[in-house]
Amino acid sequence: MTEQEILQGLYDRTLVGDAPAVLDLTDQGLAAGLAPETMLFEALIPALEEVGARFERGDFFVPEMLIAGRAMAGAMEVLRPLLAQTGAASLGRFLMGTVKGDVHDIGKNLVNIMLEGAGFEVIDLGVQVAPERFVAAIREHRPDIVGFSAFLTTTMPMFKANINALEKAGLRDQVIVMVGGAPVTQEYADAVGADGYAADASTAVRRAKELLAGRRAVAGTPS
Amino acid sequence: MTEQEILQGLYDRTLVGDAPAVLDLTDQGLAAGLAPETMLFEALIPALEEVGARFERGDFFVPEMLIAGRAMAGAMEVLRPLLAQTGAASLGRFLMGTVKGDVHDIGKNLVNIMLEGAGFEVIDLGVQVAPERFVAAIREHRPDIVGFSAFLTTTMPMFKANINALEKAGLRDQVIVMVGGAPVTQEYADAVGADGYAADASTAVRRAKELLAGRRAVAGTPS
Amino acid sequence: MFLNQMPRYEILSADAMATLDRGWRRIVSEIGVEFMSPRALELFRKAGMKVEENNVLFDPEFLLEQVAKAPREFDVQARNPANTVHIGGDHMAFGAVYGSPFVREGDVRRDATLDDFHRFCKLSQVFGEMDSAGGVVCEPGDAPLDSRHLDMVYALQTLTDKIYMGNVVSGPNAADTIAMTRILLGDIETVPATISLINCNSPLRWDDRMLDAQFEYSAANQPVVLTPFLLMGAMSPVSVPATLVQQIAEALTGIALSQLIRPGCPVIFGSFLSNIDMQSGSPCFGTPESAVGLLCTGQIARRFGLPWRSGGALTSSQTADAQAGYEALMTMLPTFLAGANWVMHTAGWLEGGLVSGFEKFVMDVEILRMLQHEFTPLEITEESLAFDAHAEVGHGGHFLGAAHTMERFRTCFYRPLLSSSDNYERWMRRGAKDAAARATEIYRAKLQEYEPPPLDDAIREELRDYVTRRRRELGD
Amino acid sequence: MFLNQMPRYEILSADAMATLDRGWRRIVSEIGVEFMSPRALELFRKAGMKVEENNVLFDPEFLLEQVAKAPREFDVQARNPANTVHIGGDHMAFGAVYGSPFVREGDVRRDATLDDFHRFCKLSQVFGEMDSAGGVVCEPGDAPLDSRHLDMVYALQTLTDKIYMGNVVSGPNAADTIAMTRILLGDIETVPATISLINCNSPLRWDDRMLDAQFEYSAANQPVVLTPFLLMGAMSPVSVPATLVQQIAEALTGIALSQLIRPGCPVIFGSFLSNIDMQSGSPCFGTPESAVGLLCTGQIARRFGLPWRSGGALTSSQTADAQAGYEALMTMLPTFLAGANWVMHTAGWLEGGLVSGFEKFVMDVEILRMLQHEFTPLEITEESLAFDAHAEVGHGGHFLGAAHTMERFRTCFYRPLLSSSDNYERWMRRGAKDAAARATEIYRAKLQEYEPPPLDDAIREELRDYVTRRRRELGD
Repeated sequence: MTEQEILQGLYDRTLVGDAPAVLDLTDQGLAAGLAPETMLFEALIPALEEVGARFERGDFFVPEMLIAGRAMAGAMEVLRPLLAQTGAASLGRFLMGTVKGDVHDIGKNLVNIMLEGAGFEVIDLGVQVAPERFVAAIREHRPDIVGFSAFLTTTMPMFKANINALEKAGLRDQVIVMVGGAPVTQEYADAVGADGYAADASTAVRRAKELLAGRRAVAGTPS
Repeated sequence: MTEQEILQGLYDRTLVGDAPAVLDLTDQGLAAGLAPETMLFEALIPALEEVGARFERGDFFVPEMLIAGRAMAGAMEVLRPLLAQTGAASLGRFLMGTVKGDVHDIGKNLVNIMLEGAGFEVIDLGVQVAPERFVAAIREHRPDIVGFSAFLTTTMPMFKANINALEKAGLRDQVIVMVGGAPVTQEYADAVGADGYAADASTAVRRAKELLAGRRAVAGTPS
Repeated sequence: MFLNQMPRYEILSADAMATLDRGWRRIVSEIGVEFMSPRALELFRKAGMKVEENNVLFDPEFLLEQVAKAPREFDVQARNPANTVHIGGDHMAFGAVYGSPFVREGDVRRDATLDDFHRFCKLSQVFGEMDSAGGVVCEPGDAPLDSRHLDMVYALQTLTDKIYMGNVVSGPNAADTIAMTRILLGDIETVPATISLINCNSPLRWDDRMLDAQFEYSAANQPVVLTPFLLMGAMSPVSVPATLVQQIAEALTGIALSQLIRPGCPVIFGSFLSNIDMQSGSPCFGTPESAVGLLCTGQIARRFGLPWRSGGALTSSQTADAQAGYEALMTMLPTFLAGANWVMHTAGWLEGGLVSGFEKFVMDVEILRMLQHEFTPLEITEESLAFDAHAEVGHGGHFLGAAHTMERFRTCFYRPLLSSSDNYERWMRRGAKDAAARATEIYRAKLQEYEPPPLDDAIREELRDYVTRRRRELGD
Repeated sequence: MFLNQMPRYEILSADAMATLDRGWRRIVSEIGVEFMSPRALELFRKAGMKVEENNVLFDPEFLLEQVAKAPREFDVQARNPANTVHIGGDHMAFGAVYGSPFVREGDVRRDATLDDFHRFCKLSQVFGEMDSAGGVVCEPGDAPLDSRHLDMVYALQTLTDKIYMGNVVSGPNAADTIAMTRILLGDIETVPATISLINCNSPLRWDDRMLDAQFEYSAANQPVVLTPFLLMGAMSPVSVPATLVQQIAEALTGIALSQLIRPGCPVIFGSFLSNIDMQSGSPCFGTPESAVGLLCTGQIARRFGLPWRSGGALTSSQTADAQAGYEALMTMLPTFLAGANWVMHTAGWLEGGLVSGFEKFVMDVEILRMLQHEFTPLEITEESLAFDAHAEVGHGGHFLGAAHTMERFRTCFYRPLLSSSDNYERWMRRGAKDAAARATEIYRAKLQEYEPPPLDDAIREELRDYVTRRRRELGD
């Protein structure tokens, strides 16, 4: 296969979520001397952008996003160590959790699926995540963004509690904070001092990318 | 009983449609020397106007209008010959029928009930009434108003056919023509040259009174 | 064609059935039913019934004998064989609204035109759930009066390839419908091809025009729906049981006439039962009384072994609003519970049948699709229990990515045509359109999608010639 | 209180029931159910179940024995004895929408406030068809967070004299509800007085906060509704049968816990079964799947001899439009067909439960009234056949003035609250208001009509003291 064929194959197989084929093509690509960055930025991420677009249009269903995301994640297992060597990272690292006192996770899971689909590395802390656990996980994983999900008006105040905990731990400036969940509104997000809010998974991805680009522009890092 | 009591009784009993009591009070009134006009214009017609108002407001139901009308009609049986002597007429005489080819009569029956309730004398020719029968009945009964009811767009053209027949018979100027029925509109009524249209029974009564007043004003008869 | 394999919901006890049975027998034998047609009276007199002027006093057993001659089930052929319909048994067939003089598009209510008629035909063709555009989908007020039935039949025949209903305004109109159907299909006696609606002029009277049409259709072996149209309070007593016995009396006597005209000809036990508002006198539709009447009627028709008609997306509402939504379903859901075989007014009915609504049409198709989905029996097998999915996901997980889900996610649930489950922000972003506004977009898009079903040029030519010739003869 | 004496519509065959029976037995015994509560695990361990970490593997027969301890039927007392409710058997009781963070009035959607909460309580009090305002009729966002449950219970107790639901956010909140109920009613153990909703964190996991509340309520003999809230595709497999067996497994294990806490304490088999849109992931309500699940659940709950909860006027729609109308009825009609004993979300539910709508509340009360009318069995007697009316009116006449009509015209038919059957001209004259616009007028008028039910001053004082004291303790 030519390099072009491998990239085309990676794009096509990722789009339909054929994980074994994607893994196989990734190996072939490396064997053929393709740069990990090339495979990531010219095949995998474009494939997932297309998946996102199709989902938005109503062509793709949630499970299709999920398997496309899984196929990409499989390839990333192989590529991430190599990318780390060359200094190119994933799109970004996203730490996600449903706040303490809340067990709603369907919405959060959807956001995770879409984020992974878009090329983010997602670390999911699950539900009922207390402020201390967020703090510890941020220390351990050094995410670019941390996301809080809440579905009860009675647990939305945990956004503020989490942000206070980050401030006390001196971590608030090191991460972008995003919040979401059915009862959450933009006004509420602003009121608690979050950096971003999104009403659904595809908007969440768009906002995450924007916020990251903004942050990196300020920090002077290449986007 | 005083005269006042008799008139009050007539009003009250007509309102609730108590036909035997109304007949009885009518006889008592005549025995006590009350003028038929007084009973008609100060008790019976006001009672039926109140019935109409209550129906409009949604307090009275159709059957209540019907029995009030019947109670009044009972009194009129006794009073009409006397009124004819003194020259005072009923409110007016209304000849009604559903046009040829059409058997819908619920709407027409409701209009009849309300007209009688308002003090009109109603002659109902039933359904499927051909133009010739309308002409013959107008010759016989000399009504002030003739009403055509149609519920099918396919029988609405009979309005025009009936009016043509009246013109041919030289009767068109002697009667007011009103039309109605669910598919009929004001525009259609105008187009066929009817004098009046109404979308429901209470409007029909109001229009009938207006048209009659207009006609009498023109003719110089006292209203 | 929908096959309703769910159980029927029956609410009449054996005692109640026996009481109703005594009731209709008394009516037909002691009060009788009027037939405003010398031909009909002659047939009944010959059959030994007691005829007094226009009134016929019946022997109930005679009626049952006649009813027994009618077929339990029959086919009605469409020019596209895939759209041929089976009437009876567990089958349900659906036709659009019938007879409205007005149409409503969005906020505009106006006189119906032939163009509206054509557009409703196209919608009925495009939506696969509809088995027929019905007959008079709306009354085309701009077409010449005496010959407009020709325009309607021609439109139904050419714009759709589904079955259609015949014209019943007069005997000659019925004959035209039959003649045009013969041109389209050739032999229409072996398998009939057009259903017609004969309404009783209740209480207890069959009208001359309707009977003339019935004579034509039954003689030609075309099915007629004999429908007592009963608005309680006006055409029948203010009691559901009393109305049910009147309905049986009227329907069975009409059916008996068809069987005297041509023994064994197909008939449908019709029912259209609602009430007037006793306060204002207006007819009401989608009422609880009407739903109860419908459930009872199904049970009664099955008792007589006859296919039956009832139901529809009925409403008194003036627009495609919430009332239109719940009233339509208030009649349609019982229609499925009771398993009506031929359902008129399935889509588009507004304002008590005075208006055919374009938005309402879409809404009703959505309701129809939901119910067809709902009344498809569950497969309950070991496999359907998806034990492996439970084992795979375990506790507190989600099934979005389970293998079981992956195999089925596209088709596992009903997918709406009109209903929206968008979250609020997305809904706002898309213009905050309510169901009526979305329905406007849908029917316009569907009209774009429409493709005329192919038709042999020679047949089209012959139909057109027939219409031209008859229009000339009728002087329009 | 409504007594549903119509037949139940049952769609599961004996075979299907047997298959489902095998299904839940496998789940509880081979996969097990997690309980995130050491107290609960201890009780199960003592009862001889196999406990592995948080997971309990059950002997199905053990579950059936526990279920057999629960009462089949019980009363829930209201402070106005006329509003005491009976749960179980053929009885159906109705409570308003529960839990929405937002409200909608006309075109405005906004955060819910305590004032909204009060107004919904008043509407629930005014409409006689409603048996309860429910619990969290909307979430009063402007009340202090940690003590707002006190405001809600106080409002339910003082603004209505009907039964109400308890707070389940935590064990202490549950204890507050119980304490305030004791102040209001004294002895609440003999006849319980407040129903609480315990949702399962499906699949197959019961959450600690919910369990804490359950411990409080069951120990105090207050009924709990153990509800597996299953959105197929997310919390359960994309198959109705698979979801039904999961529902049984979750509900029975929750019920068993209550019976271990206090044998014989009242419980309600809860069901809330719908699906997500597999395309977007949004929850859908008023779906055909949900209707089918509801019918099956009724049959299953009766099989276990338990009172059950399901139904409601559910919809995904964002406004009180046509979709809201047909979806609400698409769940409510099956609720009556299946005879649910306790019905939450009867009035006001919009947008998948995120919004409590004032117009929607009125619409739903209309639907509820229609169904209560529809599900009142017909009296079919000789007299009901009104033979004399037929004889009086004869052929082709009308029944508007028949003696039979005269005796009955005021009450013979259902009289709508919201639906309009005005003819077009009259409707235009009255401002061409659609159902939503008329609903606005109705709920405003009803709020004017509201009168607070009398309450003993001493009790009111004591309740107020309790609220003040606890609020201070909670630091709000």
